[in-house]
Amino acid sequence: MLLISCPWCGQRDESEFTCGGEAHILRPADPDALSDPEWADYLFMRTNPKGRHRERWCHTHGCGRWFNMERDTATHDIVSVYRMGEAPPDDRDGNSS
Amino acid sequence: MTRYSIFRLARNALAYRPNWPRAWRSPDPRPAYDVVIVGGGGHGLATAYYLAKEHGVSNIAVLEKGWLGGGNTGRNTTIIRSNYLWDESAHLYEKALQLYEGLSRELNFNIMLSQRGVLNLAHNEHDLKEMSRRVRAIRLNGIDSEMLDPQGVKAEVPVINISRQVRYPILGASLQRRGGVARHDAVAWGFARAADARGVDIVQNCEVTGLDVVNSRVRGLRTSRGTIAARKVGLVAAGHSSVLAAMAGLRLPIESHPLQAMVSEPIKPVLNSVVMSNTVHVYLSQSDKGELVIGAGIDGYNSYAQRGSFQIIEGQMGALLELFPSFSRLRMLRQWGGIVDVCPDASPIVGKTPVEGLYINCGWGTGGFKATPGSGWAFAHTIAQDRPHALNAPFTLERFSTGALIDEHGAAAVAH
Amino acid sequence: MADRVVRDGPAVTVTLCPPRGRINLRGDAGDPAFTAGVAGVVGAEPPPVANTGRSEAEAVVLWLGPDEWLIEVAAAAEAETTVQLGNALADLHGSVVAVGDGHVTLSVSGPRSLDVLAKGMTLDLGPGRFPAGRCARSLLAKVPVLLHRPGEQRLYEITVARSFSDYALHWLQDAALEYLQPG
Amino acid sequence: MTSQPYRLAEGGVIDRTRPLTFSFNGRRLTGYSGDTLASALLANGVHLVGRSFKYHRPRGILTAGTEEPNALVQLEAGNRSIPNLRATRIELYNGLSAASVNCWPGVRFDAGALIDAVHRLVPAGFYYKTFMWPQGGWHVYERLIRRMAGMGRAPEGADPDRYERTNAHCDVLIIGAGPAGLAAAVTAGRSGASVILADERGQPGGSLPDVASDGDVTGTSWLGDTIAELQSMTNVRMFTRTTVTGYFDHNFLIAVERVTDHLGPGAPAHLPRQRLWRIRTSRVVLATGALERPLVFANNDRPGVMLAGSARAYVNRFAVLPGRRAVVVTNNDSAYEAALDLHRNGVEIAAVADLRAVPVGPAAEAAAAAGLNILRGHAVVDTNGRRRVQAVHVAGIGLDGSLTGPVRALHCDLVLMSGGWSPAVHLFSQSGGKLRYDEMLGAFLPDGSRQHVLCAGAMNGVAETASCIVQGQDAGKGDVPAASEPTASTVDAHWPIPARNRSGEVRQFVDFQNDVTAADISLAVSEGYQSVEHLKRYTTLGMGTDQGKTGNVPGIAILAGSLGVPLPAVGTTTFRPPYDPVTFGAIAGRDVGPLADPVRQTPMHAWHAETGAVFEDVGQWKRPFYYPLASETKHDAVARECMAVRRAAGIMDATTLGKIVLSGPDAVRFLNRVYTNAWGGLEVGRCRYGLMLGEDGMVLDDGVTARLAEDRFLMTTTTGNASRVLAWLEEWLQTEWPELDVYLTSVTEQFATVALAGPKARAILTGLTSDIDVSAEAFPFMSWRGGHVAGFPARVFRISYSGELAYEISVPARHGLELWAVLLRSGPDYAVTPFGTEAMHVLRAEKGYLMVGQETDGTVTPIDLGMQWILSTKKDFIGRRSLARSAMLDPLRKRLVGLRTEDPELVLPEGAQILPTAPSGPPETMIGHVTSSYWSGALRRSIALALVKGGRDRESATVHVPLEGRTARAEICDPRFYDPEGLRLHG
Repeated sequence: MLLISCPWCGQRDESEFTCGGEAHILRPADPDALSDPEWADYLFMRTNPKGRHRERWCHTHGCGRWFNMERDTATHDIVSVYRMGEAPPDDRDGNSS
Repeated sequence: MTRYSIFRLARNALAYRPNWPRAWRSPDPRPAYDVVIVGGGGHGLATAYYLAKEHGVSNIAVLEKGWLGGGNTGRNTTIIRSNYLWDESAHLYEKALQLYEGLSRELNFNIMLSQRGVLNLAHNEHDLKEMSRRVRAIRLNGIDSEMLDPQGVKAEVPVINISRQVRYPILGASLQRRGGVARHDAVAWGFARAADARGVDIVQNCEVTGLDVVNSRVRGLRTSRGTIAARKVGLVAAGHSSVLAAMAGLRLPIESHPLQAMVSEPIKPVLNSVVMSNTVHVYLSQSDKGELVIGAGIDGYNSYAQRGSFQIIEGQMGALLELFPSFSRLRMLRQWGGIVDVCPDASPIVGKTPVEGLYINCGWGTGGFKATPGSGWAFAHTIAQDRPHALNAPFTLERFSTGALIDEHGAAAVAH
Repeated sequence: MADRVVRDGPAVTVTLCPPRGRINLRGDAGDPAFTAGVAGVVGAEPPPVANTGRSEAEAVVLWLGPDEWLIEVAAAAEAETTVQLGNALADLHGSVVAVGDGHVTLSVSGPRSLDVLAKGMTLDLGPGRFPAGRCARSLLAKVPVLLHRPGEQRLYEITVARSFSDYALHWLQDAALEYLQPG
Repeated sequence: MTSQPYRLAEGGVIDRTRPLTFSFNGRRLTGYSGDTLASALLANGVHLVGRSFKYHRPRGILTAGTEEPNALVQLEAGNRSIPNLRATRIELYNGLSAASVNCWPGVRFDAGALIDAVHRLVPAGFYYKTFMWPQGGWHVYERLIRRMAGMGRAPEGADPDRYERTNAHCDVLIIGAGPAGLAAAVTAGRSGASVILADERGQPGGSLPDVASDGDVTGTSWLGDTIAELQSMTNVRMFTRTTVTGYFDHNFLIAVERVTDHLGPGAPAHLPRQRLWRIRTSRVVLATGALERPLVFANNDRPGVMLAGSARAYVNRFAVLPGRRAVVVTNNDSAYEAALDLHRNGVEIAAVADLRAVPVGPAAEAAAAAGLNILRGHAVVDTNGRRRVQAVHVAGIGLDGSLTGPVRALHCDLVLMSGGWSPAVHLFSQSGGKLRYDEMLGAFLPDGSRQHVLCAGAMNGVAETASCIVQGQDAGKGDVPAASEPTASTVDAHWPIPARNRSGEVRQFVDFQNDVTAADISLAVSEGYQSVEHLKRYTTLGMGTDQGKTGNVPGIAILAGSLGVPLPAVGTTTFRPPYDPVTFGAIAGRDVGPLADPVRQTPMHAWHAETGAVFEDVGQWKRPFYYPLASETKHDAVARECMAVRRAAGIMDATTLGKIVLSGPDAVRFLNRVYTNAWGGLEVGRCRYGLMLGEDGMVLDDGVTARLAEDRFLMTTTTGNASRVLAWLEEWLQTEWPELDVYLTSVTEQFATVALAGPKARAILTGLTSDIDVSAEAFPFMSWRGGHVAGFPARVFRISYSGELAYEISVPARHGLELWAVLLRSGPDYAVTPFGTEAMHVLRAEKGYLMVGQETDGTVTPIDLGMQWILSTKKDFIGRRSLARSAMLDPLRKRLVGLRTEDPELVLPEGAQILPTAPSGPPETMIGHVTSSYWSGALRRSIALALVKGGRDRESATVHVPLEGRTARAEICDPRFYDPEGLRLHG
């Protein structure tokens, strides 16, 4: 049972949240320019790493805000949470991973 | 392979020190194989077995990073059925069920297939319509399926509550009588023993750490027990498929999620059939040992931890007690999680990859156990012939580009 | 150790509050024109601090999200206040929607009120964790709720969507049962 | 009957002033308040309590606690019955009734024990090798096997008790109220932290009352003082009878409080039987103690063979003598303490067989000083006795583990054994903690966890009370307890102890409940089941209701021995939750019965219910399905409701449709992206139908959106998708298009909505409003007007899902019921008929209108539905690119068509499959299925919609629809059956 720090509301129980899957997948600006496999990569292909994973969560039953989280999928440890539009903390420090 | 027979059982019973041979060897990996299967679960072992038996491939290794059968094969709720909506799925799962029906004798290992019937419950008008559609399609595919009214459900499952005065009353059910359960460990062990007897090297505690791909062609593998050359490599690693595929530079439409299950303390027989409800979200059966084996849906987040959140267990328990109020005083004995590899269309990927000589079998999500022999049979064909069998031809990786998905989610949300 | 209940009244009371006016407000809390515009109509600025409320004579303004608030006014004042807010914020990017009919407020009070709420809520409501004036959206059992503690006393208001109010009421009454028997 | 012949005259923590009567296997017995069922049975000299799982061997009471594998009983009968409870954990109450499980006709004479006679036929793994003949035969054998298995019985009938589930938060959760836990609690409490101290027993103190009759071994009043201080702290909560049983991620733990179990069926009805605590804590202190292990010798399972520490607990805590003449067998010092306590209380200690060549330790010295007969380097190698141990055989044992010297028999009625102690690391392991094997203790100890958890006391291998207290104090402060050397007595492990007759059959039990012997383990290893997990699964070692709490380490040791590797190389299995079984009812809590799931009702629900509407569950909503009059069937009622709408007017409760206000200057841009059609040209006062796709191009939802003002829209969604669509829109706004200035607000519940449909609708509405001009010219189709209806502020939308002239009237929800009533009696001239969702389905199907969730199932595109007209080619929208994928262009995709049955009376079943030719035997070629099918009163024939490969390209073709026992023929046609020109709705 995860304990998640909403960037707005602070620590709340997992039951208030919805996981939206992998973060930082941008919708292609011009879908028509993509081949079918390229479009499929956007639509379906996922990194699904074992270890650190950047993903989107929504505080559905709280403030209703979407935010990003970096979480270890092997341990469930939450490394960081950051608001939509913010760079991941590692990237801000210049240690992109 | 020393066959298990009545005669041999009797002889061993009379000896004070039973002398059964080893079920399988523990070989060290050789430097090179014709085919290496990565993943020593039921699907991987079945693949190796059918490669050896049906296609005459003799130089095969199965690499397992832990102990064989230790992944989802040993963690599922053992349900077997072939009552799928789409033709493609129905044919594949029915092949598996037919293989299951002869598997104990084929493998000379009792996998304890118990065809006690699988009921899928309907709780609202929408469910009833979906059930009608499924049952009719399944029957026209030549697979047994029938519809039950609430009294029919009660006749099959006397302990179930069919009162209308509950939140989501049972309005009917579909029943596949040939469905049932099998002993999950025995499926892995039986395939392992039979594959070993045909010369397959099953190498446990051997983790694959890299795939050698040169010019889009697989050359071999790096493992915790050394480098192994291989002409062909089949990845059958369920929840870890994405990790392995990434070693070959491939991306998959797979997300790994926890799927939890639990058993009650053992009790005398109280439930014969397998009962499933997608609407209230629970499924259960009673094991031969007497434990109620209970499962529900996946946790919502990606995970490789083999553990989930307790709220899932709470939710399935509420659902269970709606169906079976008299189970309220029973007790949960053990609870665990597996890592399921979920595809966007809830159908598997069984086929070739863009890397020559590299094949993949994954995406079975929550439903892999029931497909084990069929999956192995079709995948063996694919690897041996370098082209899919008609059974798994629709289940390609390319379908995610073309859009020819086989969506078994079972319809969109209810809407009016 | 057991919390001995001083019996000035029932250990816990669950009641349905009379209808009240409610307005869902969206806008930019960082824009002084927005906050001033709201204050000009309801007498209180929308609180910028998460999960807090402001109470004034005519209105209570509760934080729902970083750009969302619920304004509670008298039922009879809802329509008028909605129009006034709409006018006050006409030139700003914001949203003012009357939602009073869509919601019902229940109250839980008494010495055991927190024990009842804890059965359905994962929020930490312990000493010092949920002081007077605090509010939070969360879940009560299977229902999305807005919890608000208007004052120092052990009285908590739970606002739910109208169609969930029967369930929420019955749920709370049932949860309170173990504290309500003579003993 | 002599009452409690084995009860001591004084001592213990039982209350002799409160005698209790109870029955066991139909026999009436007495005990005292403070007893467990096990202690009361022993007080009455009852040792034979149960039968084992596989061989139905007679079994007694092995332990005094949660770890008990043998003494399982069925408590009470009927709907209050509970199977498989441990007698060692049941607190005695007056009138308690219990019976042995897994035996027939009774525990003394059990027919199942025949299996024991032929046990050699059924060693571990036996089932995998047989019952394969003939094919399918397993199902027959299985029935017999299932009946033999299974221990107790499920209760009959619904549970009469209540259960609670509740959340708690704290800074420190301390598990175990023994010396270490109490010390941790008082230390943490003094720091001001919020503390929960939970213990499974009825009183704090842990094992202190087990080891000293005054319950205090500190020689001071430490225990009493500590408890008093904790009780005075408002920041400390002490939970008794509360077993912390699951340790999940992020320091979330679950505990079960047995609120009234100790009161029995007479407990006050308003109290829950049990309460499941869901505890979130900043840190955890585990002070869960240690569990004693049995020794593995031949026939070590007879009633009367007991763990030494447990026998000691019976004497000290319960003032019960578990026997009169005991033989002690041990591999460590702790059993001497038990021997001394029993000796002091009058039990004759026939001998202490110590496997160690040189018994060391203070207790061994004290025993020697007390004159006990100590046999150094000796072991018990066999036992006799059918339903109770009568004698043991002892022999010398050499350093290499082989037997030396002669075998001697010693008569006794009690055997105390101690194989050392295993720290109770179960919760620690669940937390993600790693374990290390300690050679000296022969046990696994905690060795670092991912979570914020500290261990203190006996679970670190510390034995002395004073050291436990010091460790508790450290942990209470938040410090890792000082790394003191484990002080528990070192063990000389002999797993298993050899039998006296090596050539004969030997059964040395490792798992008592599942009858797993040392030989079973060796057999499994020789067959290749060498991983500890394979061993467990193949032999069922540790899979019983006790989850192998006592036999875990001996089993792993024998595995290691069989493999010839050191024990740590084998490792241990993962401990899975729960530590102690959890009642289903407690897990479900209040989520059962009427509160299982919310029932959502509209403001008009009371009227529907009073009128006798049949309801349909749509998500959590209750919607009127149809309104039968008197003896009407569903078919009749729906037909009548449909005809009323076609001929006059009907009203339907449409409140449940989702409603979302979109406001902001970018609302049009946003709508253009989420809907397939274009929204720029929509004027204020007008409405438009929209179709929403997933990014995969499949239909997600549909509905009508109205432009309320220049920058304000009101969107409607289907009932079932209301919250999903709102969440979908929010997700796109927040995560992908934060630059769009649009706010969304749900107003689904703000309004009650009534659909008024039928040729008389305008006339009716005219009579109810004075400020809305409802003339066809002033209020055209697909527009909306604001004003008053029946005196209520209202928005009226002229939209139609029935194909008739129709209006949807929305008023503030509190007026919904009144509006409904007003419409019903809106004039004697016009009979207004309420209609339900089924009539609506028929009416829209007659028009060929799509119903999301019926014509669509997540695999259907707008092109499949023949709705290319709604796909804008001038803009991008969600899902558009997916429609251009190669498989989407396949002309053989299933497309929406109408179906006209050859027999106009025949209403096809929905879900029926469609074949291109007459069926010839499975597998058939299926080209589609019936999505909607009804009797159309207006057309006086059946109609159906279907998704068929090739779609309208097959128009006029005859298809075949297999039904039960026959095949129907139907013609593919235009799905617009009724008023295809739309004259009526534009009227």
